[in-house]
Amino acid sequence: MSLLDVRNLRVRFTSTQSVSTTAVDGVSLTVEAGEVVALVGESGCGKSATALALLGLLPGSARVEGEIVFDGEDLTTLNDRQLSARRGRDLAMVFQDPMTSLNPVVPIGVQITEVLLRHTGLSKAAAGARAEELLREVGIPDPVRRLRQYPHQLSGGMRQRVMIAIAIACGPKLLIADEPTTALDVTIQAQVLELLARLARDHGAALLMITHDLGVVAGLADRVNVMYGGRVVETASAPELFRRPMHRYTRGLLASIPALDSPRDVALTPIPGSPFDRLPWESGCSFASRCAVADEACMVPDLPMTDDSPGHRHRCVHPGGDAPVPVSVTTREPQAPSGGGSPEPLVRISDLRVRYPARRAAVTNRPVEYVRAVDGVSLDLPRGRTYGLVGESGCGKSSLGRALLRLEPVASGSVLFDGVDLAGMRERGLRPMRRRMQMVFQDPMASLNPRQSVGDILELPLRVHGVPGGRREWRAKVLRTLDQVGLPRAAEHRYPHEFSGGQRQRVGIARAIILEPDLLIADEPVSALDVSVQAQIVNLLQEVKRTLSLTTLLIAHDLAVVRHMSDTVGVMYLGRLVEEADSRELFERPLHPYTVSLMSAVPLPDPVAESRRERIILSGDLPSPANPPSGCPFHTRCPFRRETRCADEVPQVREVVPGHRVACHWAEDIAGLS
Amino acid sequence: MSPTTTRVRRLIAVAGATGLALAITSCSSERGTRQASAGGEKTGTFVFAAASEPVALDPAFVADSESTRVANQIFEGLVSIKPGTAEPAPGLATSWSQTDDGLSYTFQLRKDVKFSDGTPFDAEAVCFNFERWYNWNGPLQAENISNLYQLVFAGFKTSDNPALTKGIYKGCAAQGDAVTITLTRPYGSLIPALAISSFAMQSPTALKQYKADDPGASGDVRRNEYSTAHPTGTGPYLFESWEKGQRLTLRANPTYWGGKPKIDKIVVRIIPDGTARLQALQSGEIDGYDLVAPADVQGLSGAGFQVLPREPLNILYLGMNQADPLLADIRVRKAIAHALDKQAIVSQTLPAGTKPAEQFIPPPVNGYADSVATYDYDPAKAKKLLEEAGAVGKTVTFNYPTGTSRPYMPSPEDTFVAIRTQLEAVGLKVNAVPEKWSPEYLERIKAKTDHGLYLLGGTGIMNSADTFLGIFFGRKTVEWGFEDKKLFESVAAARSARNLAEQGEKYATVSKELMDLLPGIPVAHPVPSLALSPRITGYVTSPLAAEVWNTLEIKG
Amino acid sequence: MIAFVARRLALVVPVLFGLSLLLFVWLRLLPGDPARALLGERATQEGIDRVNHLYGFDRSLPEQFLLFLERLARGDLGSSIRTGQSVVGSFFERFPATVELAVAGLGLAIVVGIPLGYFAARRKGGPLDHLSVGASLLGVVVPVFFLAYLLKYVFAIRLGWLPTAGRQDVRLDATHPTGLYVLDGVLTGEWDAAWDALLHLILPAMALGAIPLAIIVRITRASVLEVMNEDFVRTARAKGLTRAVIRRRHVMRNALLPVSTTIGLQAGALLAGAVLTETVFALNGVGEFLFTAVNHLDYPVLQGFVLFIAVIYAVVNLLVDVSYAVIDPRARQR
Amino acid sequence: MSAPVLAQEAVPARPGGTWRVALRRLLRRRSAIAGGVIVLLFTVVALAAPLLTPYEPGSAEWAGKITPSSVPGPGPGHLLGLDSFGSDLFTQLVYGARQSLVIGITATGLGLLVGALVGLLAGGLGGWVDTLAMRVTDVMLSIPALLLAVSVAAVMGRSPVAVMIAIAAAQVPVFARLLRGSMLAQRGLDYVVAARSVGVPTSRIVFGQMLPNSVGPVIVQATLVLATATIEVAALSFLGLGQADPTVAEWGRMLVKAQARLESAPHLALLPGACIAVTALGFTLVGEALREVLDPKTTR
Repeated sequence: MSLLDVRNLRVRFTSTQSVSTTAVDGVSLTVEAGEVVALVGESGCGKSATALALLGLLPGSARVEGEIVFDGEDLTTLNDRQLSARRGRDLAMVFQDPMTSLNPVVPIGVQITEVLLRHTGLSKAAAGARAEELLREVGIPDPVRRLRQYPHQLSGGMRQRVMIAIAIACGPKLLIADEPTTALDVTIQAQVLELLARLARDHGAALLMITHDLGVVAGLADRVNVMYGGRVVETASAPELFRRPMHRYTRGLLASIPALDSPRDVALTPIPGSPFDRLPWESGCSFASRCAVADEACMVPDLPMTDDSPGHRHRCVHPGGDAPVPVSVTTREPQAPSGGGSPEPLVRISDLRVRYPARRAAVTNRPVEYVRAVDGVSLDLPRGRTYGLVGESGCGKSSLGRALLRLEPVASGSVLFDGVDLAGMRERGLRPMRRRMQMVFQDPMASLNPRQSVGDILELPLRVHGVPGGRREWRAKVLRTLDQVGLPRAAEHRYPHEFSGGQRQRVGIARAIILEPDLLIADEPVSALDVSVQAQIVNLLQEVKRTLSLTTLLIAHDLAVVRHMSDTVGVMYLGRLVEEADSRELFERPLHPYTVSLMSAVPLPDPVAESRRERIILSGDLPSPANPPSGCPFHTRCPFRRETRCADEVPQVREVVPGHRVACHWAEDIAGLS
Repeated sequence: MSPTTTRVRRLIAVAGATGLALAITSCSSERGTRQASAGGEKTGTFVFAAASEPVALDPAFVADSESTRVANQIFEGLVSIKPGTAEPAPGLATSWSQTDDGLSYTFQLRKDVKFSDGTPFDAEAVCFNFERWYNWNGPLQAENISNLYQLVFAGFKTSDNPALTKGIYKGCAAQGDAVTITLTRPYGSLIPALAISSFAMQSPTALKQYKADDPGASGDVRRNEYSTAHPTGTGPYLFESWEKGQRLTLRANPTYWGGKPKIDKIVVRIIPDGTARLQALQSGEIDGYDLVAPADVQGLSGAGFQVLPREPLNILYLGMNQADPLLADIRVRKAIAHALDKQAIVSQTLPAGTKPAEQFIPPPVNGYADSVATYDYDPAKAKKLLEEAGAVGKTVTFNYPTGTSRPYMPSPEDTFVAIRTQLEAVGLKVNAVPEKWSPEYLERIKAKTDHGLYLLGGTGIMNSADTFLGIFFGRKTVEWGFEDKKLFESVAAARSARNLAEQGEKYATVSKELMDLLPGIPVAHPVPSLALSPRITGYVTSPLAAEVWNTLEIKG
Repeated sequence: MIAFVARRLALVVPVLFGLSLLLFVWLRLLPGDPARALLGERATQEGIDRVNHLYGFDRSLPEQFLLFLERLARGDLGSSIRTGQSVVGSFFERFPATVELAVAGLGLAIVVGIPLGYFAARRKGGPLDHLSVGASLLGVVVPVFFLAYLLKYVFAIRLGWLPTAGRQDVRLDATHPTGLYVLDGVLTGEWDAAWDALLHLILPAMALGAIPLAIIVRITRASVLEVMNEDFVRTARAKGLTRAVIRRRHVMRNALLPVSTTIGLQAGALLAGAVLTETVFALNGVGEFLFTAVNHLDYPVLQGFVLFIAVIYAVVNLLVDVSYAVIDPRARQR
Repeated sequence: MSAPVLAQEAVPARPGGTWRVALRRLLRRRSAIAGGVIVLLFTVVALAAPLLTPYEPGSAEWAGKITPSSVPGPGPGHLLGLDSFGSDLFTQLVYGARQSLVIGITATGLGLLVGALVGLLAGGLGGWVDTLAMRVTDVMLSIPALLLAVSVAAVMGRSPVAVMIAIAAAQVPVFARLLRGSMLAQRGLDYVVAARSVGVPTSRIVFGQMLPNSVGPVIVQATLVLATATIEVAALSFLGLGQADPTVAEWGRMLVKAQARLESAPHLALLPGACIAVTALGFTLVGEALREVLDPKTTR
């Protein structure tokens, strides 16, 4: 008997208007004792609703049908009191966002001990001691002090460790982790994933891992369930699934994501359309509307699961079989330096510094302390090329991008744009320059004025810059640009909230290119989008860049995306540029210890590769940019740290190999090492 | 459990227990001894609601009705008021005589009277009081401090203000059981004036001991220690305590020369809101209050409460400012007089029992004329007069106060509406200018010339036409907007008549003249009334509102 | 924490200075002559001039302001034109009545409002919810003084259950060491006096508490609804905690944060409401005194009392901020 | 250039800007409908007052039927009887709607105008303008709103204009703060940054972009102030401030005046009291519903 056996689970939400939406539509899955099972899918596919249904945590408006047999007992037949006796003891859950999942006004010690006091017979003192032990187990230093602290005094990674400590406190049989690392930086994600897997193993608990990230799954799971549209569409052991994906959705997903080890010079194969915000699959395959090979046969109601091989089942009428996952045949044109062969870069940034007030005086309200967001960065953006800037949150990459456009005040340094220094310019003088440099933002919803129609949004730049031709010409230009970014012309009269995320980002790109600028800054252009949509936007950006011969600064935390799109890559850490090289060179031969660990932390969507490689897991958290460490900013976490120099001498950026600049005292040694 | 929540829970538990204990003890104490004694006290306590706090307890400095009411219980003057009337009667002086020239008054003093601090009441004490008033100087000569003294005696021994150096007081001579007061010139109203509580006799010992004329820490003589905590007189009640803003308590004077009052204790409680006073009486929380609103009279008496009317010693008039060219025309003034249906105004807006007025003084007052020119309600005549004056359809300004209630004018807004309707009926247009009573309205009428018709009046503080005609028409004022030297001289002559009879005659002439001049129209003498709980008996109202509560009894 | 309080206090001072300046200019703009208001209908011009001189109204405005500031620094706010009492003295004489009323009104609003708001949120859409939402709407739309009259009419006049006016039956010879009558009764062991004072407080507290009650119900309800949707409440449920613990530790402790801010803001409305309520119930508090002062253009009293009320308002909000910081560790750092 | 997309996504067929969406959401709320009906009814009554009653307001034509202790109740010719001045009560109530509407709208409009201007300058310009504006509003907010209104009304004397200005003045800091806060919140949003990056001049960003997105809370507040104004007029009347002419048909005054006859003619107080409450309720319901509809938390 399986530890958990979910049979034909259905979750429906009813609202007051008597319209009900089905979030989970007949999910069946099993988890064996001690097994690590993954549930993979994009947002809205029903994976979280499934997890919450297991624990009976859905809101009152939800109707749950089907059976959830856990440890021989159907949980759906229990009332809330009976269920609550099992929650936290037999089944425990780790949620996505550790910031919001911990009570901000209760010390974490209480939040840990309360679950112990509830489910174990421990005394208060014993529970306290156990909590201390648990914190130590999840790798939180100085647990006695931490127990008295509040969530906001802990870093994101620590908070998630606390959540894990709470989950494992009573030794549950099943641990459910719902996107446990999505809110974390990649180096922290690696730490937490490793911890989860180890603890589950140590405690003999089964782990149900819910995620959208196939990479996370590949290294961790024994078995994978892929969900789409409220159903499990494919289930197989992890190696089998990545080797022989059968369902067209699984295959599409794998094809659409760039990976650190995938070929670079090919376009991605996107899945068209966007994931449902409503579920229109009364009959047939839920993926049919986005599937290239869908036909009438896919429209059969209640498509059954098909056994492909033992343990590998799917729900596809046209399974992919053993054929390799298709990749597009369009190879990208070779990267020739464009821009008329001028050796002069379009943008030359020298010793740029950006700072924000961190603390203000009480009465005068004047800043007395600053965060050094960008702390003396120099770099060039060669004409017609894409410069990728990577780093974890808070490293200053976005500030650099915005300062370049003078959207943030520049504290010192210069930004030469085509020979003109933007840093000291007044806003009035800057305005004509703005026409030549544009930006694509991370959150497409926030970056579009909700009260303007798409037509107005796109027309505004033309109007502001007095582009000749008048309204008629402008409108024609707007329509042409809509074509260019792959939006229907009817979009002109629509408002931002009427579009899906991917479409909004197309509008954002349209706004950025309508003035035909020279420079495009794309700040995390795909990170807010669903996995299956990301590829569309990545391709669109590549396309646009090529047609308009744009110089691009791509700012992203996703190494795979940066690698895929960039010609040159810079790595930032705590406001400084630590490494810069040609993309191929950098990813093949990283020289800075930070880059090395960053790359090693990225999970690969390939269980074989994942199991083979050696990972460097960074210890500790990102230091505060308001109070950076002395010497090399990375020395507190560096696996290659040495006693001398690191802590007291700031390493300068220097060219170690031609075209490869690094800010590390020991770069040569590391080059030898790797 | 966190320490905070534990603490909170304990707190709640303690609070709950306290509440419970409180409820239990209060229930049980109802049968306890304290309640019984309180119950006993209840029958011996008379609770009266005042509309505002007394300004001061030293009667020499105050004229407001709430202060006076309390002072009347603590103090007595040489002259008192015959209960139920406005007539002067023997008080601390058993009898008095005056010389023919009206310059010397001799008072025979009551024997064996002591102030409540034990100081004997004698001729020296009387002279001490008179000399005290006469010797006031500096800030004590401010109009708001020694208002009534200035009105009656007209001046001090010394003053920076030349107008205040010509007083009528000359001297006081003690002769055993008698005292003689001499004046510099005759003043016809001296005897009724001495019944005013401002001229009540106070203990010289206490006055000295508590520095009654010293401004003290508050900088205001009305708030000094004597005036707030040690008022000492010969009256039937003794001052006990005053919790500012809340209540003032008096105790029966066991050694009162007229016998110990039947009620042990008096509590004066402050309830400014009229409706709240009414309701407090209805629910039995108080035993009485003054100035019942006309609208409440019927309801109260219907419910068994006593509503005691006072004989009105007041006048409500419609003034007509002759600075307004329209009103300067006597025909227009007469037309307006004929347009007024006083009886209707009375029945619509004034308390039951109110009589329409024909003169500027109320009938009981010395100086009321036998017959004067009258202007009957006659709209046709009014229209004719207006036509003659060419004033038909003209607009007349009508000023009236809002948000106030005076004893002579309980609801000016209602009165205004009633008069306006009548004026419009005869073809005048009315431009209504309502203003807040104080200070806007008073300023408009008293200090500015741009008013037209207006509502005003006055209440007598003594049985003398002085407080009506003397004040209203003694000199030129912007209020009336006319100058009539002959009239002013007649008033001055009446004022300084040698005795009451002579004064009465002279004022009667003035009153007659006035009704021919018609500077305004006397409208009514509204009846102020007082409401009492049915359990109170023996209350005798006074036209001067100068009731002394030693006659009261509490039933059951 | 001390630094936090100090910082907050430092922000209050300029506001109070600005306020005194504003008040000063403002009140001097008032039409009418306070001397006339004082001397009444039979005042003479000489008398008025003398009073004006006495109170310094005949000096230039800047001079008057400097004089005012100088006295303010000595804690002297002048004295009432009407009664001659010192403003500070009369404020503190009447303050206990207002404190008692405000505490009772707000206490009632809190004690009834928070549970009502909580249960309304828990049974969202149920009859209790509709009832409390409806009642809270009514509480806001009925003028305070009208409500006061209605309450008095029904409970004191028609039903006769409660006294109509005042703070205590004056026939009871209670002693008042603190001026807070209920507390006095408890302290001195005069239980009947305490009970009587409590009875006198009920109706005024209901009238005054109606608006804060309505607002507290609404904010609590909204806040509980919001907190119940928070991830950490889901976490608490996922831990299998009992309902009581979830409610107390996870829902209420967070939901009370916006409620406590609201309570602080209500303190102002409460003081303004006291002007109306105290008048109707003859409570002889600060509000009633202010009401009289408005009607008599008693400058020093108006000025002083409004200043005092602003100070109290500021202090209450400071206390709320401090209590906020006690509940919410995040606020301590700001 | 040909679209690189394989399949065009259908654009959802739900046209309309955010305002129209908000309106649609509003109309789905029962409380909003109820409030709307009240407000509409109230407006119609106010506008059509002369058609609803044959009498003039405040005429006191039947003063002869009044005595200090009794007023005639409902009867032929007088639907609700007479008031204490001898005017037709129904007429007074109907014309009272006019007064309330005029005072409410003017006061709110005035407060909104001045407050929004201050808020706009503070939020749009920032710097010392902002600091100054906020210090002044700090001072104003340190006095409870009603007291502020009382002080202003006392300065202005007794007239309807004074009441309007008093109520408006008490709301100025509220409106200013709201708009400023809302503008500041917008200032950090990406779409504003986007507009700057495109090169839109500051004034155009403030007026064309930030302002339209910031007015939501201000509109909600304005609706609620319409309710507050109705009540505050009554409170000011109670305190002896405000409209001085006692016969003018104004609910607050009628209510205050009728307190004196609460015993003998309670309907004189209850009817205007109910009118005030119901009108305030109407505006409050609409305002609350608007708040929920325009709240970004519920919009997304």
